[in-house]
Amino acid sequence: MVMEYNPKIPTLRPYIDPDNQGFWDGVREHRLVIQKCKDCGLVIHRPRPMCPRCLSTEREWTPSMGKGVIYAYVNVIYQNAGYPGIKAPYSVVVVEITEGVRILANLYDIEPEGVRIGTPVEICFDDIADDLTLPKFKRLNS
Amino acid sequence: MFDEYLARRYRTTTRPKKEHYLVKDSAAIVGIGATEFSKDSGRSELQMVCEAVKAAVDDAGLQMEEIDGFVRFEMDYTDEMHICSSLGIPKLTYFAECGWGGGASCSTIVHAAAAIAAGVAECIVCYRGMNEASGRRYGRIPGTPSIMTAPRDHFGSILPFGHCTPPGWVAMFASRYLHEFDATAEDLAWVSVVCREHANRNPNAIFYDRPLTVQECVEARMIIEPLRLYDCCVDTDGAVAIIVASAEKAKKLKQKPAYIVGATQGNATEGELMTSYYRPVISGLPEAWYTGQELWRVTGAIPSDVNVAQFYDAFSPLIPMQLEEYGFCDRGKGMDFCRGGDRIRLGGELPCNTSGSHLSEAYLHGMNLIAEAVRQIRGTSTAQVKNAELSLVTGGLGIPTSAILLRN
Amino acid sequence: MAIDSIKDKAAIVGIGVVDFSTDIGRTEWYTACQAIKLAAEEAGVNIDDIDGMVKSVDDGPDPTYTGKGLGIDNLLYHSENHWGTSAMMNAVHAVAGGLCNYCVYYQTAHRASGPEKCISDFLVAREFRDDSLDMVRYDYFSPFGLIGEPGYVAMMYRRYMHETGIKPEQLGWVPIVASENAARNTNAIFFDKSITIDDYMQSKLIADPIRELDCAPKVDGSIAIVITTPERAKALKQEPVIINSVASGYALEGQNYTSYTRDVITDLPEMENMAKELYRVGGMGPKDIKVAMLDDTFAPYVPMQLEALGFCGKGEAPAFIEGGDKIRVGGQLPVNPDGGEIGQGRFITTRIVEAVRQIRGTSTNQVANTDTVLVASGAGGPADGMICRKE
Amino acid sequence: MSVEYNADQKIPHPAMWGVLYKSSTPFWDGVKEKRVMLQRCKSCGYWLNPPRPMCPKCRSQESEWVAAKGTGKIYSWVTFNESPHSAFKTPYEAVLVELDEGPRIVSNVVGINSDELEIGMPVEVTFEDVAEDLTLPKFKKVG
Repeated sequence: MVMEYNPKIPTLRPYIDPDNQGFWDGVREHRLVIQKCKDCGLVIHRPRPMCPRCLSTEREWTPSMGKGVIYAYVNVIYQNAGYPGIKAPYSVVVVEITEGVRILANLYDIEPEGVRIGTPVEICFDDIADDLTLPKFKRLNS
Repeated sequence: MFDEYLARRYRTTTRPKKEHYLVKDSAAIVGIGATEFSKDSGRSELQMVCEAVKAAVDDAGLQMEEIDGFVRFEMDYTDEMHICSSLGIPKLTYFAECGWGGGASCSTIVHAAAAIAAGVAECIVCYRGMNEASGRRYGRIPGTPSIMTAPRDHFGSILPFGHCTPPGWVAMFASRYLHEFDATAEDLAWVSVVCREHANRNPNAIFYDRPLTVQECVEARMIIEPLRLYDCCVDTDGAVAIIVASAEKAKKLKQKPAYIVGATQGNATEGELMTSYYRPVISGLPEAWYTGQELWRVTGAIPSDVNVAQFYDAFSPLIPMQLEEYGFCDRGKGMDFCRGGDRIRLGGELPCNTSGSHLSEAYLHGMNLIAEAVRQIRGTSTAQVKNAELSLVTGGLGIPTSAILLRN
Repeated sequence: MAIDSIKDKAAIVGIGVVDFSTDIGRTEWYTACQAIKLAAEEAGVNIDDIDGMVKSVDDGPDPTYTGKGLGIDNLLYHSENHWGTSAMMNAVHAVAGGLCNYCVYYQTAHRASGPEKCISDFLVAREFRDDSLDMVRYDYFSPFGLIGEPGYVAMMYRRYMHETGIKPEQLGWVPIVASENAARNTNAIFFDKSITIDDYMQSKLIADPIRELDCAPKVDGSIAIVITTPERAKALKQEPVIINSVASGYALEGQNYTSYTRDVITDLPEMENMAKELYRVGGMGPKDIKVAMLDDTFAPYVPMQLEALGFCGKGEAPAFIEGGDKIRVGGQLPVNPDGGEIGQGRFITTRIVEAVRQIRGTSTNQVANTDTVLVASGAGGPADGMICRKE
Repeated sequence: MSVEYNADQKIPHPAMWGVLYKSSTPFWDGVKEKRVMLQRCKSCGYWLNPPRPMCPKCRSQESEWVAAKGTGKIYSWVTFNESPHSAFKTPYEAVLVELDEGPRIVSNVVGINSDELEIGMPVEVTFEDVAEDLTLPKFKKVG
């Protein structure tokens, strides 16, 4: 089941600023990159300006395989509780990847009924529009 | 795989000394006022707030000129200047705001009590007015993201995935909570059923005349899995105003004062606006845990002393989660505490949400819970707990939160 | 066990200033964390000991995001205030009331390079606001083109010129003295030498009678201030600056910059109410103040504040500021020795930083033996103020 | 001189926002019928300007909307040489008119150029259709 986007109601774009620029550039090139602190090596997601452990502002983007398991999920069934531009039902998942960080995204090829916590998944990238590419997760080695 | 610094650690070393906590017993809630709760108020939020403040001032037996402070929700669309121009309040020496939506409910009382303890003001109004049902519904689509950059970056990370409404945000925590403690939808149903029982005794509640059974809950329409229709709060038009005054002044006023024993706030790192999925454990609410630890520390009370509690229940899973975080039962035992409803019903071990609260009375960001807690202390509640000495109220979840403890 | 007043119950122990520029090239989250790190280092406070955060609503990321950026867990107190630096009051209550040990007040505003910031400016779409103050502006002022704060202030200032007879040549001395002071202040980037009265007269009348030089330019910057109790301040690195008193002021029929429906629209009743409370709590009077840090987001408010705060009689302000001698460093009452907002850009917390530096004696434009400084903010709307003094 | 508008731009107007229960709706309905409506408290006659739900003097909630005569004096004005909104061509004036009944409203002038403007100058209201769905109350010289 591939998610259907209603072109008349355009999907809202991510807000790109100097802190999360690296992540979304990677997504546009179909690469998953995670923020890593150059001084203490802490790998952390939702990019931020400073490493919360050693407060250094030197950071780099390490590529990630994007393999992991579904840690938590929601299935939007009632259309008014979701985004009108995306046809319900669709699911939103938080996946814990092997690097030890979690990523929020949609599912690519798993039906909402078939979503279970613990299902192994891997990253894939969906070009929805020419200026919008979103990370998604599909079943591992499918 | 998660770094130890992220593990939940409770700061024991540099807490302020207990005897320095001036807020204890230095202020009291002396007035509560509310409009009717409806699905279409037919008037502006400003008008409802003015009516609620006027009702609260009459309830407390005060004069409008005696009000010298205002605390509002940052999300509220009415400014205190506009309200004072409508109510003719000549002088304010204190006005503050609290952020974080529902989490601000009890922190308005924290600000008011701190200002009164510091001798800056005598009578402070805390209010919330919402046209959620007829006007703009928060979270339908957040529309233009707010202009501060950090939340923009936050909205930008969830909206493209269609994850854009509070039921979805809380359902993610609930999906993990139900999974880890293998609870079922039927367990959740007991929470909504008990709240509805209490609402059926409260004529102001929206669902006053509509009973609810566990069967109806389990078969209700699915909103966002795992939350069904009756697991979500009832959107409401209405306004509530609470007046906090100094303890000496409270003694001289019309109503029996509800003294503020403690009022605390809690905030945990790695947090976001209701989407803090990046912590080691997301089946718990660290903000609520910190708030509770600080509340018991500064008040000297322990959870078993509490006679009645109003937990913030925008969605039903939040009540069992808070029972664990505030120390009423062990981790993971929240569902068992609620199963069957006997322990949280009127007459049970800890009567909860005795006015029907958000699930059945009205959703006014926690202010109607504070009003109910005050009624319990005064003895005028429609679901009155016998000799209620200590009444607890908690603030919104998934965000920095707050809690207050009232006594008679 | 309430206390009767917050006199001398809090102290400023650390300030952190991130370089001011017009294109800072970093996010507000970045500079907020940076400023707090600098302030904590200067105060000698461990970042983990910070357990309170307050800020102005418009400026900067929420305490949760700043706490997340700095890895601060379990903030005991957080608050935001809409108007000016009134969040300082919350910080003083929190510290004096024992709600937290070290409270940080931070402001981060990238108005020059960042997205349109001002909430009440019409340019930001406001379709979800119900019947609030800002809706009054859009319902009644915007169809007629009265939009933007310079326009709001100009409407009032026209009436002020009519009633007090102030001349542009007299008001010009406020930006002139500001440029003199800013030239000596390394953090002020808008003036490297003083302007003359002719430069001021040729400045563009963007909203007649308000000139471009009357308005504080947009700037990017970030400032953090660490506040704690005087007892705890003794053990820290810097000489503590005691907060003698803090107050807020409000008056009927008030709006932010647009209180046109009052009988007299050319005075600042909010500032007068705040000043009464400030002097009462602190036990001080206008005579005891050595340096005044006034709100000069718009120049006409400086003479109005001199009258409202009691530094000169009603109607004497135009003469007081003429020639600039009384408000210069070394004059009767030095005003904004750091160049104020006209010199450094629109950033209200620069006043508190300069007050701390004046009392510590480390200012670039030091006034001799300063022991008390008054800081006032929120001219034209709800006012707030603070008096700090040497220990 | 009177205000000129850029044709392609939309003049900001409260009806642009679908906000319910606005307190300014009676004012703009009155403008459609070529009258300046003002809100007044029923019990004590205090002018509620800007409109609000309650009277600050006697705190009654009953208010009434009264048509003003439309004559008044210029209380203050601003000449915009830099336009804050793309719909307005510079330079233009926004004036604050004190109506004879007492309350003051913001408006524009018609047929009065900026050097003629002075404080206290008597003016009277005229209605100008600035767009197909928008008429605005403006003020011109008396007589």
